[in-house]
Amino acid sequence: MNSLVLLILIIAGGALLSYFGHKINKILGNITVFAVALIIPIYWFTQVDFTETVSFTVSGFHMELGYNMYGKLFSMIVMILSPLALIYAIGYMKDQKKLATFYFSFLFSILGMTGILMSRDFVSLFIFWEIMTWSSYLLVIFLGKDVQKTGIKYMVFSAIGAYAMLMAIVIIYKNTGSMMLSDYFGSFAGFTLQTKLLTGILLLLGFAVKSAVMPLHVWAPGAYSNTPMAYTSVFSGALSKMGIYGLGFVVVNLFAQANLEIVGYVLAWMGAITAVLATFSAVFQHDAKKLLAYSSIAQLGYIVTGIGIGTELSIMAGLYLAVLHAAFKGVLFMVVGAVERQAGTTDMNVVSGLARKMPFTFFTALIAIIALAGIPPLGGFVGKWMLYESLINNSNFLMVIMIFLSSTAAFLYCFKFLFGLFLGQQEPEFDHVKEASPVMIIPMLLLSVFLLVTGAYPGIVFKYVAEGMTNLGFHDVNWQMSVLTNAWGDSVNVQHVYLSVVVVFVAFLIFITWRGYKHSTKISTKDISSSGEMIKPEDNMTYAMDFYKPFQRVLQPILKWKINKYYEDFGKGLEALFDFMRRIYTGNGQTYAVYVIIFLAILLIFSKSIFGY
Amino acid sequence: MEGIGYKILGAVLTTILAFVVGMFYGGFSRKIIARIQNRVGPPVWQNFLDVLKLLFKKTSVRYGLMHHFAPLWMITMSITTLMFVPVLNDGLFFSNLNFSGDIIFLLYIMVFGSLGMALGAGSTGNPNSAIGVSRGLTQMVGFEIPWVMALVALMIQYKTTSVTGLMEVQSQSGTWLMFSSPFAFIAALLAMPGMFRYSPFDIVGAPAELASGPISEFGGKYLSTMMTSGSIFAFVKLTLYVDLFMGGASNLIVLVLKTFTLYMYPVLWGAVSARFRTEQSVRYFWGWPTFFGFIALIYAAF
Amino acid sequence: MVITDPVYFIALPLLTAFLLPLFGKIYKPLIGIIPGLVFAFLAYISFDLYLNLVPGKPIIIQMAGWAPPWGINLVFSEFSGLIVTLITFLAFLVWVYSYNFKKVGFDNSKKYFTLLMLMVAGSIGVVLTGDIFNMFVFLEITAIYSYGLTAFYKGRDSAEAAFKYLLLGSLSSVFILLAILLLYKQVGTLNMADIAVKAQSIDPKMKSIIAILFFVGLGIEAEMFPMNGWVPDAYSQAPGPVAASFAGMLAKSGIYALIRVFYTVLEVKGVFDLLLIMGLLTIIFAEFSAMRQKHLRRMLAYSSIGQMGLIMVAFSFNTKAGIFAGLFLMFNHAIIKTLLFLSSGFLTYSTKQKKIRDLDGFGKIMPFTSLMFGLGAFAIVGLPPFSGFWGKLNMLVATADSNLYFVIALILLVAVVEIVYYFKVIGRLYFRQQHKDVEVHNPTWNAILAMSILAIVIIGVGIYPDLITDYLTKATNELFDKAGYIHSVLPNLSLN
Amino acid sequence: MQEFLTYSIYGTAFFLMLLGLYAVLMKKNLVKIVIGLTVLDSGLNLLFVAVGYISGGTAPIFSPAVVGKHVIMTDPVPQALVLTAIVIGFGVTAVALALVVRLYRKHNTTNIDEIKNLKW
Repeated sequence: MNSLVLLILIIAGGALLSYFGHKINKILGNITVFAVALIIPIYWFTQVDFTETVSFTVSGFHMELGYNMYGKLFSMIVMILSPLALIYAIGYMKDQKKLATFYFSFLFSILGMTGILMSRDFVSLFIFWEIMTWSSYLLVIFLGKDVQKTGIKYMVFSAIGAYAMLMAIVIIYKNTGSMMLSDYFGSFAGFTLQTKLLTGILLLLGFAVKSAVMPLHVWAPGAYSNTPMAYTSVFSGALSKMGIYGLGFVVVNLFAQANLEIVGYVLAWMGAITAVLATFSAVFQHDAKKLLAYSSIAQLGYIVTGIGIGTELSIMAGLYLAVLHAAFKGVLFMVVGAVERQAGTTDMNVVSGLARKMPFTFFTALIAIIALAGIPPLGGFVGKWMLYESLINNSNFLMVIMIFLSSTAAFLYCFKFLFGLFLGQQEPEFDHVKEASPVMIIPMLLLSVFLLVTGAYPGIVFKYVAEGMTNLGFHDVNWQMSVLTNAWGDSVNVQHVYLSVVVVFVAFLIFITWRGYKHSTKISTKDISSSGEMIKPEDNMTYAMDFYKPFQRVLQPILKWKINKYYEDFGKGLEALFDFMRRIYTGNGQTYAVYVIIFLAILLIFSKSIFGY
Repeated sequence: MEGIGYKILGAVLTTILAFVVGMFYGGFSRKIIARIQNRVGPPVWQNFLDVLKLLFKKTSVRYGLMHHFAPLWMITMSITTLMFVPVLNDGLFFSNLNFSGDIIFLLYIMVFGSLGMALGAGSTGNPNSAIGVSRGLTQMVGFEIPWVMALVALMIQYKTTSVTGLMEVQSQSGTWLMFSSPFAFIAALLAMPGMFRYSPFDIVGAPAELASGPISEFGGKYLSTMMTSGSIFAFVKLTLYVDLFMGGASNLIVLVLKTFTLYMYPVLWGAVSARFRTEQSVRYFWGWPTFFGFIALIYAAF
Repeated sequence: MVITDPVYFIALPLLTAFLLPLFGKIYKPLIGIIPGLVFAFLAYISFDLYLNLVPGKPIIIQMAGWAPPWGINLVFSEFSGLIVTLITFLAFLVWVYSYNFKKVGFDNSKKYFTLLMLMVAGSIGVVLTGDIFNMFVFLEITAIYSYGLTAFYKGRDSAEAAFKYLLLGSLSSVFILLAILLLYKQVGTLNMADIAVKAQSIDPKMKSIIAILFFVGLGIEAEMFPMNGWVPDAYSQAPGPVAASFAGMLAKSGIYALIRVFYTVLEVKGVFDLLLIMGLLTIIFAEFSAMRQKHLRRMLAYSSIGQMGLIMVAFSFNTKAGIFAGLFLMFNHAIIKTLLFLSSGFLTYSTKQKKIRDLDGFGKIMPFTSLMFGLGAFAIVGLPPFSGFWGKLNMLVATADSNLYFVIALILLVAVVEIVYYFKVIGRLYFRQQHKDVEVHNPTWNAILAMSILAIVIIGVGIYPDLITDYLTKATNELFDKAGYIHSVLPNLSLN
Repeated sequence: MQEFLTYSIYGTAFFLMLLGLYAVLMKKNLVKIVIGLTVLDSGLNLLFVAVGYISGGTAPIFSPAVVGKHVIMTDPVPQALVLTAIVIGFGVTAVALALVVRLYRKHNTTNIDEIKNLKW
């Protein structure tokens, strides 16, 4: 049997098995989920033949499944992150109900993503896209928080995106007579400008919704923060990348080939604006989940910018960041989940000082945050560097400044995240908090190790990125294991950086620990220099509320402008319109009869213009 | 090529040089400010004494691993940055690793230490530290913008992103970049006091009301390491400015002269100005300095 | 061949319907069993006939021995046969569902089954007949029994709904009759094929008036805007399975009549443009009204109107692709709406006010019914891998084929609205805290069976749509081939 | 004379239809609306018969009196149709009146404007 079909069947079967397993009994269900989480990636890495294709004709549409290297790159994200998140979920969701639905939807969204990445035609792409959408919708509203608002918002935006894509698909089908992606790419140059723009931009719209580009991002904060965190790490880490995947081939394979780089350029600008505004929003969140949600949007903004610019280095940066973002955002959402589970809240105004209670969680969070902030020597820096260099090489100086503003401001929320949850004074009400269970810690640690390794050897990611880029038309992508080079020949050797940092760090670690650490006593966080004031243990002296008030004052004019509100007003306006429109059904039977007669009269009067006589 | 031992020796020597020069600059600044304020002031080697005294004091308390690591992060950052900044023009002896990094890298590595210190400060549970950190990071967002604009302008104008590349440009044309790209220089110069956190941008430490802010819970070896790191970092920043805008230096004496001249600018400005509130300083940085940064960018791009 | 004669489709239910009270006198449970046997038999013969149908050779039955164009004839072709098969299949499922309805407080099954069988007979008659007046008669039969079924429950506002329906239905019958009268005056025949042949000679002015009268009259039956005021009331007040059969049979026979008249009988230029516009208006008004409904059934009813509008739009392209898409949509609508109405019957049965608001957390207390409703909702909004998706895809492809890009955009925008209101219900069913003191009425085993069959069809067609596409293609060809229809009904006619 | 008769029948039919329509659309009383419907039906039936009538024709019955002779007959089909239509109209009227009775019991009024429990 074809290995691709088998893969789909394995995931679907896994979903059903987990569903029924959990219907029967929790332990059986968890064992099933664990087994499925192991089998899927093992099968993918060892058995799947990436050269294989399978095609069939359904309802007159020719459909074909088969990997290309570009899809394989994204599949790797899915296949590594999702099983880890599944394993994490076993610990995280232990006390939840309706687990059968949870794992069923979870695995179906994996199925959707897997399918998208191996689709070679639009019909199967769309089918899997929609499967992914509804399964993730079920997870967004899973906890029952804010169902009507967040859930509907997510679904509406997803639907708008998906339907834009569907519209593009049928127009493409009309113009090419084929549903194959390759036929579309091949005949794109022959289209009229109007068709080019119409199909391309509609496709872009569809993908942009999932990657939360600025005016279409409003679903993301709520959806990311209301979903069970075990899934959010996949949601933000892998599912949003499906949008990036699509944007990549539309911008590069279509518009750049057809000398319409302007579209990519506009997209890049939207990405940059997204990055800046989302970062500003993230800085002022006091719920760690919301903070990460906005941060995800901002990070996706970088990636979109990288893809949009469309040079070799920038696409490499975008794809590399996509991989890295999956890793560090995966960890961070898991961290928040662990905190939520152990401490009961993720409100950074309330919780504080958990670092002493949850050291492993804190360690992984620290690694992930350093990667997210793009600080050397961890892997995040590599992506940032390539992005900046590609922008500078292209002389997109305004965009550089915007990205830079965004990533500098990102330090603010990065620190706030760590400080809010893990540092500050340790309060008595959180004394009971314990470290999360190993099932949750191990996936986080594994991903952190990946982040540490990419700091010195980003080449392990470059290898797959470069492979993937062959499908975008960049054949001899120049990459080295640990030396980054830009278009002007300037380079950074990250291995040297790593070396320098480690050597100095270790040297001074010995220096400072020697005859110091052992003799000093570890004291409580309540024991601080307070200029003579006595601090009682129950006094919470942590400075958390309005952490960046001064910055907020500076940004007042920008923050006033809330796009969400416009959408909500628009929605309310529409609802009022609908309410008005349905008043034509007055409830009076006679009125309906009058409608009929009026309609008849109108038709008779205008029969000449309708029927010609 | 020289052996690895030679490299290590160079690195150690560079570090010692940076430490000594930075310490003396600190001493001089204290002395100068004191004279301006009509005080006698401490001797110029006072900083050495402080560091040594602290070094031999017994560290008695710690708040946990993050607290322990914070000074390490700072010094790691300072020295690593130093390794990647060319100290002298021909750069045979003090070259260290400066061909392995470029300006974007330097911008980022410079933040590394601040984050480390911020985390260390946060882990103490002292509200003053947290307040200081929050102010410091906010202010950083302020001054980074004109500073980055200036650097991006240089990079775009001369089509190179490495410090050595820019230095080569200067040595070939014989003109310092502060004259050939004046707007970038102005923007960078206006952003500079923020980087040094001298008055009017000293609200981060604010010794009077925040008990020195982030470092208020550090003592003994920790504080001595932090001070060392601060001196080295001051030297690194000055050297970077000199490398970028003033043609670098061909020998140590020229280097000291140039850096000291440059150093006097934030010190003297600080001596005569009152403190800005955080949002005021951010607004200041996003005002004129950013405006000059823009002009520099436009100048560079067209 | 004797046993599988299409005459049974009409004769058998009519006969048994009137005999049902007698059966009841003999042995009470027979009232429940006999209709089931009849429907099962009809479903069997329709499947049998349809599967053995020779392409291009429809089965034509001459009533009372008069050959067309003089006598009344029944035409079981690929198109009408498909609809009949669908109707009998659904009728059987509705019976399965409502067989045991009594157990949850549904008395008077005698009346119910009598009316239901007569309505089914009428719907089948509309589809099968080849005579335009006969079609009118069957439409009226269907309508009268639908009034009765609408007014079935005494406690609710069902009489009001039925009266509105009756008012509009009577107007519809007047217009159709007037149109038939004028047509007869012009061509002197009532046989559809014969009219089709002779219609070319009609004065175009008169022809357009006839077309308008047909359009309005049949438009009321086919739930066209602005003449569909009766629909939400009737659907929401009728018993659950009746609403299901309205959506599955009544609306289907209405749209069938509309299509047959304008595709085969009367060829009028411009009517398809009108149909397109009215179809779009129907969709827009219906879906927008559905958005703000508080009652589940009314919401479903409006959604049903919207689907009918979509079907009208599909047929208005007058292309093969359009017809194919329209048929697919008809199939989907019949299957999925039936499932939705059937499941909503039990959902609302447990609530007092029948409001959507009352359904919070029902996913937990009525897991199967909620699951079925959710599945139906997923399918009707066109999410893969359910059958609704393929209908929508084919529909859009057909639209693009006709170069109507703005129609695509409009349909998709309205589909977003559709998603919103369906998903609001799903959100309430599954992810809300349930209200206290809810009286749960779990579905009986036969209802579960009926819904499961529908669900299996939905998923089966969704995963492998080629299960039905062959038949739909055949039906498309039949409908599109007007000359073929005329030729097979009037074999002796020389077309010149 | 003959033409006048024909036209007067047509005229009466249309008048009846319009009258019925007026009642259906304008009268508020349910019973009057039902009466309007029947009047409308009657007008239509009359029209039907009038259309089928051929001036000077005899009744379309094959009796010994007409067999084999050249006799003009009126068209039998409309008459058959009218019979059917009348039956249907009767049925509908019966149902309508039954509904009116139920509505009156429930709402205590026969004013259609006041029977609007189901709307929007």
